[in-house]
Amino acid sequence: MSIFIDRSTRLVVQGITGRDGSFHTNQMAAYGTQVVAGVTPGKGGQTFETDEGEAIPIFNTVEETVQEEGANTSVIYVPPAFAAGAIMESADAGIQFIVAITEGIPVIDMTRTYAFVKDRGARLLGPNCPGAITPGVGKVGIIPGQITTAGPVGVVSRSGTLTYEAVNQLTEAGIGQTTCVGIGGDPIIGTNFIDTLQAFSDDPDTEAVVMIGEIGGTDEQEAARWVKENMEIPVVGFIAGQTAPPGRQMGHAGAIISGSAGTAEEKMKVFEENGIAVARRPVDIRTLIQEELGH
Amino acid sequence: MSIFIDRSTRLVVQGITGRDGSFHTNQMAAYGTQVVAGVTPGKGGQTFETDEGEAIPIFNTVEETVQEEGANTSVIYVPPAFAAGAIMESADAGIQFIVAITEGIPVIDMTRTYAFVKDRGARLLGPNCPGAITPGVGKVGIIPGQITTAGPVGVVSRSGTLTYEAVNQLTEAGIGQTTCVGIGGDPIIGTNFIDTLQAFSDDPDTEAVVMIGEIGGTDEQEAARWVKENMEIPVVGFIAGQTAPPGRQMGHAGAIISGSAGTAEEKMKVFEENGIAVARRPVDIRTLIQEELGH
Amino acid sequence: MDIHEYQAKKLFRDAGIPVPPGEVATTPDEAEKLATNYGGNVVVKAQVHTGGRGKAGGVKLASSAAEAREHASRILGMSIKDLTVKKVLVTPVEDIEAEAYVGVLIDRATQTPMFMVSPEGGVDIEEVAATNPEAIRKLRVDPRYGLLPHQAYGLATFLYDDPKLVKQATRIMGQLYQAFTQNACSLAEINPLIVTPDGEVKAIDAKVSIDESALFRLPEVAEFRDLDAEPASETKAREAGLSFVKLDGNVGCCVNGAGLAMATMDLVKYYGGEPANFLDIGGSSNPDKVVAALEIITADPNVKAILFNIFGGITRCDDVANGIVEAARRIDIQPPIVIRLTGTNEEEALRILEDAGYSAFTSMDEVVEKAVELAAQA
Amino acid sequence: MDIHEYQAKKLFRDAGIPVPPGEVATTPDEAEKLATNYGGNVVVKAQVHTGGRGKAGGVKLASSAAEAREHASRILGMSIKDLTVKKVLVTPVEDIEAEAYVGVLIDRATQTPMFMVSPEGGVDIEEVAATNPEAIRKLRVDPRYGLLPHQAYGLATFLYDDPKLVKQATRIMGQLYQAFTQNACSLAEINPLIVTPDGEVKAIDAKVSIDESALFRLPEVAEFRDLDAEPASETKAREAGLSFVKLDGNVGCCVNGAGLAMATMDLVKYYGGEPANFLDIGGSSNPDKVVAALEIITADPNVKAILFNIFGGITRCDDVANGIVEAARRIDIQPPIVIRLTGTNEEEALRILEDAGYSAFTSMDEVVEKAVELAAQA
Repeated sequence: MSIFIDRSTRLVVQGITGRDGSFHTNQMAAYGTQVVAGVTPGKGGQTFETDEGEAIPIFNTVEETVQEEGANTSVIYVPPAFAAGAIMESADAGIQFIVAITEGIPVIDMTRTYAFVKDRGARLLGPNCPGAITPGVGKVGIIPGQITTAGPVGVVSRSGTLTYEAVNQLTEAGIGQTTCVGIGGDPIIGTNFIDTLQAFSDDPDTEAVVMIGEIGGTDEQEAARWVKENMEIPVVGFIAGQTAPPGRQMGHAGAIISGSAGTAEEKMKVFEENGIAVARRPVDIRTLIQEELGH
Repeated sequence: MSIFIDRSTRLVVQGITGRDGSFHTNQMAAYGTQVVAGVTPGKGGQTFETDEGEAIPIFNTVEETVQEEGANTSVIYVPPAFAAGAIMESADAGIQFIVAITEGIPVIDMTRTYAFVKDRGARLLGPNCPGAITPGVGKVGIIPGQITTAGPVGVVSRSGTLTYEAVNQLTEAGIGQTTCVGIGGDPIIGTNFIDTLQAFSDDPDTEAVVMIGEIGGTDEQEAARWVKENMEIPVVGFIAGQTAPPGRQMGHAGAIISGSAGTAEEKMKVFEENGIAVARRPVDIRTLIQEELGH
Repeated sequence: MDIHEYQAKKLFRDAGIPVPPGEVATTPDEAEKLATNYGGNVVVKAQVHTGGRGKAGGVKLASSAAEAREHASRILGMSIKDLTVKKVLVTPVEDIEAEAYVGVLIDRATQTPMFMVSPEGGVDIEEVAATNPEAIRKLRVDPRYGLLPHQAYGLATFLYDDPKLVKQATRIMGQLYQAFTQNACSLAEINPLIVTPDGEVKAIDAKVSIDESALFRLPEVAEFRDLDAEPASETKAREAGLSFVKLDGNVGCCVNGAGLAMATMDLVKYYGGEPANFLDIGGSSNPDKVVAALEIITADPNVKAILFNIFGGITRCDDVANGIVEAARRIDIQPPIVIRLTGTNEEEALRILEDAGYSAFTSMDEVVEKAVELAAQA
Repeated sequence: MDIHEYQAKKLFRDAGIPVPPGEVATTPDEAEKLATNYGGNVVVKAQVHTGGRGKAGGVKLASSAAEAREHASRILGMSIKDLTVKKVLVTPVEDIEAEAYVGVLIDRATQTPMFMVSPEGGVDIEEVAATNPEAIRKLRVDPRYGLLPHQAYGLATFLYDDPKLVKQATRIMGQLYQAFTQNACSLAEINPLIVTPDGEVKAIDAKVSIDESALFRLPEVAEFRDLDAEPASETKAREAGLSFVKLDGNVGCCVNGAGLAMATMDLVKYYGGEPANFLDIGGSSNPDKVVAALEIITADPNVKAILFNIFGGITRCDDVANGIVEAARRIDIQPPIVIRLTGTNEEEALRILEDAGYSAFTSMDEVVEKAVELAAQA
């Protein structure tokens, strides 16, 4: 089993003919994901041919991909000025799981967009996230497939490459993953830690979870309290940004310590208070997970 | 029994110190309605004294009346420029039944206001309506109490004085009412015919319903179809505006025949097709109800 | 409130919609001058608050300024559906490759603004709806979010295939929605939306109705009201705070409440008469309103009998009675007046009327029958 | 992006918020002239992107133009929290009866804009929150509806009892929310919002941060960026498309991905070193970006060792390797470079580096330990 992505996933790529969209369509298709359609307004009727010679039909609208190809999941690679609109288009068309890779969507736009997605009952992952991968089954987004392997550990993270680092170490240690989820580094995101932890809790195959947070906001703290109350499987945590100065944005729009709130120290403290083992270095994640799994 | 208004109704009057608000607060209180509070921004802390010497506390906000006086119903007499805001204030404060008497609220404002009320799970009656009265129990709005009497007939109408005419005739003929409801003459209203007919259907004491419609829109037609499908008690109908010319607004913002749609002829035809006895003159309403009730 | 095409075009231009130039003339001279400025090839269009101007001969092409002058002199002063043309719009001729229809209105069923678009423009959209409904696409706009980009795009693709046209039309959809909401329209229509031979999408006709209730906050739009375009009686009624619609019958009606007013008119017809008007004196009547109402009704020479039907709720019957007595003192009322009063302060009202020599009925049917009878006798 | 007080005040004025006049001076002469125009009684305020200006001596009252000149000459050029003051705002003194706080920010927990207001203004709101939390009222705004009238009124009544003040403050709440959303602010703050002796409510200090992601559609706001107010290295980084924050350590860091960059800095600290910077070269790196990154890092004389930590996903390791080699050819890099590369095109990258005489690590811990050791030896 897995979360968010399984064999029933039928993916439409919004922005399939763009630079990033076409590159990652190839990657996702090569990994075995069912990429059933692409959308680029004005290019409807054309075809996207993958490196492996697969022909993916292109439509003008997401609605058509739902009707014609049964798409139920979308991934968004369109530029920031159009990405909020693309998310709403997917939600409006009945897409159930929407993954927004695009970085740099204005936060004020996301406040309305997030409300819209909720109104439509869809799940949004991101924006500004690497997406999710269920090893051996499919990937939606940009997480490199070769660093993952199937197994019992769920991974959820606000980061991109730091997630790869952690996942790669798990894989090198022979510990596979059910699903790896990057929830994104923006202040407003569609799926947060608790949503993802809930999904892992409900997944019978996930035996432990790695949660990778960073400075800024209170999501990790709330998630930690939620873990203590609700989760029966062990969680290992890591927080990036101990050396980040307050008031400065560290890359991610959400990675900023406001006043005294959202420091790494505070988050690690709350983790420990709620029974989450804290890794001091990325390499310690793997050791702690090995301990939790009794390897 | 009754609909919308019963002995648990605790009413707050928005705009209690205005000309209409103060006049009708007196009327409603004299009728026996529990008027527990008034709202006039800036006059919080003052008291409204009724003609009969009852002291009604005034607050700045509806929220305070809910907290301090347990208000659960509101009636709005504020000027049109502020009335949409007053409706949203009530809904936001947790008021369950909101009656907007005010005429002349811009329709485009009502589109958002109606969505807000729905989001908050409240019921709005009106705007531009005379309100509702449960004879002998309480009244919210401006329907004259002396023309009503308790009994088995529900009355629902888009009109004001035409409703009084019909109710008065029923009362004169010795036929009492469970509740009389004026849903209002605007194009966008919070409670329509079907909503009210549903409530009458669910009320064990209502044995027949009078439905008074007018030109414009398709509410009566949809209601008629709904009646045929869903209602077990008899419905008598009347439509005003057989002599209205197309394209001209007849007083009510909603009373306008657009193109060939919304004529009185069309509505009466659909009434008859769906088993609703149609009164040609107001005076026939009473005769038809008498027949239906087997008097 | 209906506004003229040239006024609607101003609102559209302000919203950014591409609308060709055009100016209004009230004389043939002015029309000729404008046509000269536009190079002679112009359209002269009657500015009246009704559709069907073309069929009525109110829209004419001219290929020279002199011809424009001729058209203007024929159109100015002509009568279209009882409305006298006082202004013409002079606008350069556009070459047309395709005509579409785009409209926004308030959909009463879903309580939201609704787009209707059709690639079959330049004709009556109700006809398209009746004969070829698949040629119309409807879209309800959630007022909490407004018109979303993919919705605007979806509408545009229903009109055009060429991505360049789609792009222009997508932008126009958004601009039209803005114009609709900001100006509190009950209807905003572009018919036709054209494509020119060089691939430009433009609005060449515009029809807009404004929600009167919002005029208090739209002072510039409120100034669009054209008093020439409505009967003087309706202007006077509006200024007195009355709802009034002039009709062609001979029984003048003065009622409180719109529903009761319509029911009263219907009853006039039921008893074989014809109402001369719809008139609602409104809720909180005062004697002055009644005086104004009587002035308006008696100004219509067709009126042979005047019928009052008052159900007092907020309206106090004694106010109405005082108004009638006051009006009789101030103006010379020729037609007979019959009065039905019931409800709030009914006894006081009957006393006032009796003192002034009027008798009053308490049943609606009685008073209407009487009024019809009196009008027939006159 | 932080903007200056005088710029924030412009946005507030544009939204209709009452803000007293004020102009910016860059020299004591200009300040004196402005003070003369304002009648001598003025405040001279340092324009820097930080709080605590008052405590640092950056805000001074003057009772004459000459005194204003003196203050300006002392404030201009002073350093507040490492930022050099290049501009002062000169604004007339306002008499103050009461000071309140009004702010809007994005609440991450509810994903909505949130108001925070307090009748205790003119002080640090975080202090009020810590010492007297009941003095703060928070209100989340549903972005689908915006700030509703009763919500604005509710906030205003939390600040004032007098209905006249409440009325003004209610309007200001709405205007502030407009300014917040239209300018895509992440923070918009009036502190203090004052009441004057004659009962006027005015904003006399303004603090605004803009969401950088929205600058593409806010050209006028984008021009507010003050390059003088940030280190030259950060300007250069931004222009090269890099995320860069200068710090005080001696280990230069060049990483792909913000989370990994932070984790790398933390690991530098873990092994006893101090990072000289945060630097994320972003997802789709190209060799030019790497060159720019190395130029920025090597411009910092504190840097004693340079550490690359690249986990190739979208980022191709060979692009990074080529960038390093290219940079070494173009610029004189003194500090030793240690490199960790893994992921996409790793083998190709290692070959390129080897050819150029570099050796590379594959473990993050190894490379960080090595960099810390080299920096300590330098």
